[in-house]
Amino acid sequence: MIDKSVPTLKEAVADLFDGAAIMIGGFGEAGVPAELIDAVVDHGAGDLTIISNNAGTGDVGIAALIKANKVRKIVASYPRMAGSIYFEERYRAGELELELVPQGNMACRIQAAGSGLGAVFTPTGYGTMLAEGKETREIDGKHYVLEYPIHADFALIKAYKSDRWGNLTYRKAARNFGPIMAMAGKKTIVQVEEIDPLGTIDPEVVVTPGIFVDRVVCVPHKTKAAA
Amino acid sequence: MIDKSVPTLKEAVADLFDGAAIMIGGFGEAGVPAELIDAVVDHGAGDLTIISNNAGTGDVGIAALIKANKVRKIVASYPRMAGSIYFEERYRAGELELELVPQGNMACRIQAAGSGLGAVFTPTGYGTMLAEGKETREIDGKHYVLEYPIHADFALIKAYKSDRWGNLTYRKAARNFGPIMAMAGKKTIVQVEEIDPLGTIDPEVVVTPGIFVDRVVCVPHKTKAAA
Amino acid sequence: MQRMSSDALAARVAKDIPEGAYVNLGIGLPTRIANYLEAGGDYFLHSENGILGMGPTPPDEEIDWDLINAGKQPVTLLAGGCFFHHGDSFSMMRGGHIDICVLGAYQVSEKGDLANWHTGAPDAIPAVGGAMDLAIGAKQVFVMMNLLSKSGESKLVKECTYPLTGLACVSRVYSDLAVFDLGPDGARVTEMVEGVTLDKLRELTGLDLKLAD
Amino acid sequence: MQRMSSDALAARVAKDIPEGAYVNLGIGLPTRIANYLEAGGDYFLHSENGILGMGPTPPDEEIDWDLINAGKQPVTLLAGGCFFHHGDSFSMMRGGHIDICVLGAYQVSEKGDLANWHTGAPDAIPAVGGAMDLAIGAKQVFVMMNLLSKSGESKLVKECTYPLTGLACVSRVYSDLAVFDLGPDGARVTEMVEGVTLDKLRELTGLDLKLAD
Repeated sequence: MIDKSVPTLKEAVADLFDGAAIMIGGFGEAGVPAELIDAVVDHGAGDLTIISNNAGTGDVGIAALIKANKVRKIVASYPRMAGSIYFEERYRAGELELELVPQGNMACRIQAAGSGLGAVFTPTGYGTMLAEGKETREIDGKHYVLEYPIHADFALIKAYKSDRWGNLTYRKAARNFGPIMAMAGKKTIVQVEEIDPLGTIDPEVVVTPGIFVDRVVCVPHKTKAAA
Repeated sequence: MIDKSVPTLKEAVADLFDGAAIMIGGFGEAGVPAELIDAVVDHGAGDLTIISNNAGTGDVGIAALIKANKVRKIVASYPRMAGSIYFEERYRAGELELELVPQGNMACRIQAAGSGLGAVFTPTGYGTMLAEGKETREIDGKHYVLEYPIHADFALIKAYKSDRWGNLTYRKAARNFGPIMAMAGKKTIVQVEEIDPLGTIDPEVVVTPGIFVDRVVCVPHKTKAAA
Repeated sequence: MQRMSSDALAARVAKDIPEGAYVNLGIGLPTRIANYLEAGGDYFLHSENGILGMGPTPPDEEIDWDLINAGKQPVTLLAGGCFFHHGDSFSMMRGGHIDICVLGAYQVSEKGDLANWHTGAPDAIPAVGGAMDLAIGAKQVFVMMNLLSKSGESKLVKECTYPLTGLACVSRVYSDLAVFDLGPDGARVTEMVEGVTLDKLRELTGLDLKLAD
Repeated sequence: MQRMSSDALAARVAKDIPEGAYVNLGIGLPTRIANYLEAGGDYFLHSENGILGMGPTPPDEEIDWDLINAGKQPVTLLAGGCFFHHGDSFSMMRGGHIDICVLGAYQVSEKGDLANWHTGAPDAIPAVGGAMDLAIGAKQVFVMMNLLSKSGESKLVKECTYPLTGLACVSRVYSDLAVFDLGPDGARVTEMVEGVTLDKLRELTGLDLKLAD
């Protein structure tokens, strides 16, 4: 019997290692696997490359990783949000490398990694400083930039429901980067609100098939106060 | 009020034209929009390029289009099935051009068209006769072939349920090429078994968002005798 | 010379958005356009974080932090709306499926180049988000802005001096003083606020503006 | 010299598929392997037309023509199975998510080149299906075949003469006479059917075969 669920957050991230590249899902706070990130902080692995749309705010999540000096490089489209103090501080001090990627190129480079493509010609960013030094090509009268896959050793994502085979559904706009990062991570680790018996998730509504999922840990939903 | 449903198959395909490139969904017989293809035959447009995994069998579907001499070119991965007599006949007579594409390259070229990518480097087919004359590149020690998007003037697909905004769900393995062709067709025309009131399809389970759908026509399910 | 208020400008842009359009309204002022779309009409608002059919801001007690827009503000979903992942969402943009995108700008060139993501300040921490994807993907990209910056310089320019977001991507600028169609031949004025003249606009922008036919 | 039957060969391949593996069984003989996977174990069968968790053939009265495998035969879905579109399905293959793929072959070279889609006959109507995607995508590609063709020629060869499906993609060949590991240094024999010798295999194949360590 295959059961991808693990009982604790600690076990879920046990095989992280120094120097790992880690994708972290979420857009703003929706879909951020907050408890898994806490477990990464507790684990203590350092010299990390973090691939995530945002770079965290305040003292929690990715910001806590940065504060603890565990992050060498960030690949993001929008690292700077109100309250991204630790990111700003380390970046200005030259202690944190930033690869700034247009959000849609980030999405399609993650998809290229998950889909086994070697590179893609995308129109986004052509003629801008984010394409400087990159190969370009005119195809059918339109200009494109060659972009390479973003691979990761781990993908940490938050979903809604799972079963023991790792089939996932998501909740509203918390879906965002989850499904594509699940496909791109060499190991994909998921926190879910519920783990349901096999066969109770309708096969038509599975968003991420279990083939893309290595480990699932249940973190029940906490009601969040309105900001 | 926007209502993408049209009352008849004839109206659904009214704007086809000679020389059009048409994607047709389906794998084997699952997901083949049979009644829409009949409507294409009735419409009479010719000199067509058909992009479809198979080339039809017997006297129906794509085979009927070929029999009626309406097809100039087929883009397919597996045109030859038992009973593909008209395809074989016209192909051998040199009256039908065939572009043979590995099935996964067909899928990712259709996705590239729907996603606005200019070209992709795919590993499939490298070193084979289906990559002859194509640009290749070694990336991180692996060999890739450069493949271009497959665009289409129309995509004809079969789905299960729709609403008046064109949101679609599919049924089992009849999903196959439907969602990706819907994204690639300049005009996407869908036959569905039911058109349900807006809001009755759970927003989490929509497989093809209505943005990819131009017209929907209801063709109730006929019970099919086992073959 | 009377300037249009932001709300009047939002209402003006809304007039050019037909029912049935798939529309992405950029973060900031453009989101206000939603308030002026014809009541009862079917308009499809897209948010790049994976929503089609976005509805208005919910009352406080119905806020769901899993249902936010690209500006990270709580929104609602209309009946007939749906969710999808970031890959599909940006395919909608890059693939030309969005009819109209309305963005703010630091500068727009008369040929339609857009600068709206980076002030060019050497110590600025860069953040681009979906700006470049939105700029190049929609069938039509509209910019909504005040014609002059706070310091009085024209934001409609011959060539952008700020870092570019996209090349030749903006088709129309709705400003507080006039509406401009942009293209390879430069900017053409299609509407002016009462009291504004072509000469005045030429003076303010320093451009060889023409009236649209 | 005793040859393994197709069923015995299917059972032999099944022994090397661990529980929990994501497996694509090619059209034809390889589909028979499913019958020999350990009963009660969780094996994930993938079908490139958009199914994971494929179950056995249904009884006639439960046939659903919307639920077919890549060979267009009716199948069932296990509890925990799911459906997805062709894009995602081939991403599973091309992206290296399938652990094992078992294919038939016309020829396999000692370095692992595969020829299984085209006989090379000049008047043949070509059809490739998913063969090339399967050949290059899975973590391990196994070939299951009789060692000799009907006319008695070895199908394990120095260089394929039939049109290739993929280069250096096959890691192991399960044949009716022996099992071979393939790689840049050529083919190594890991198992032989009773009564078969290394010399006999060398004679049949014309290859400088070695025994595995």
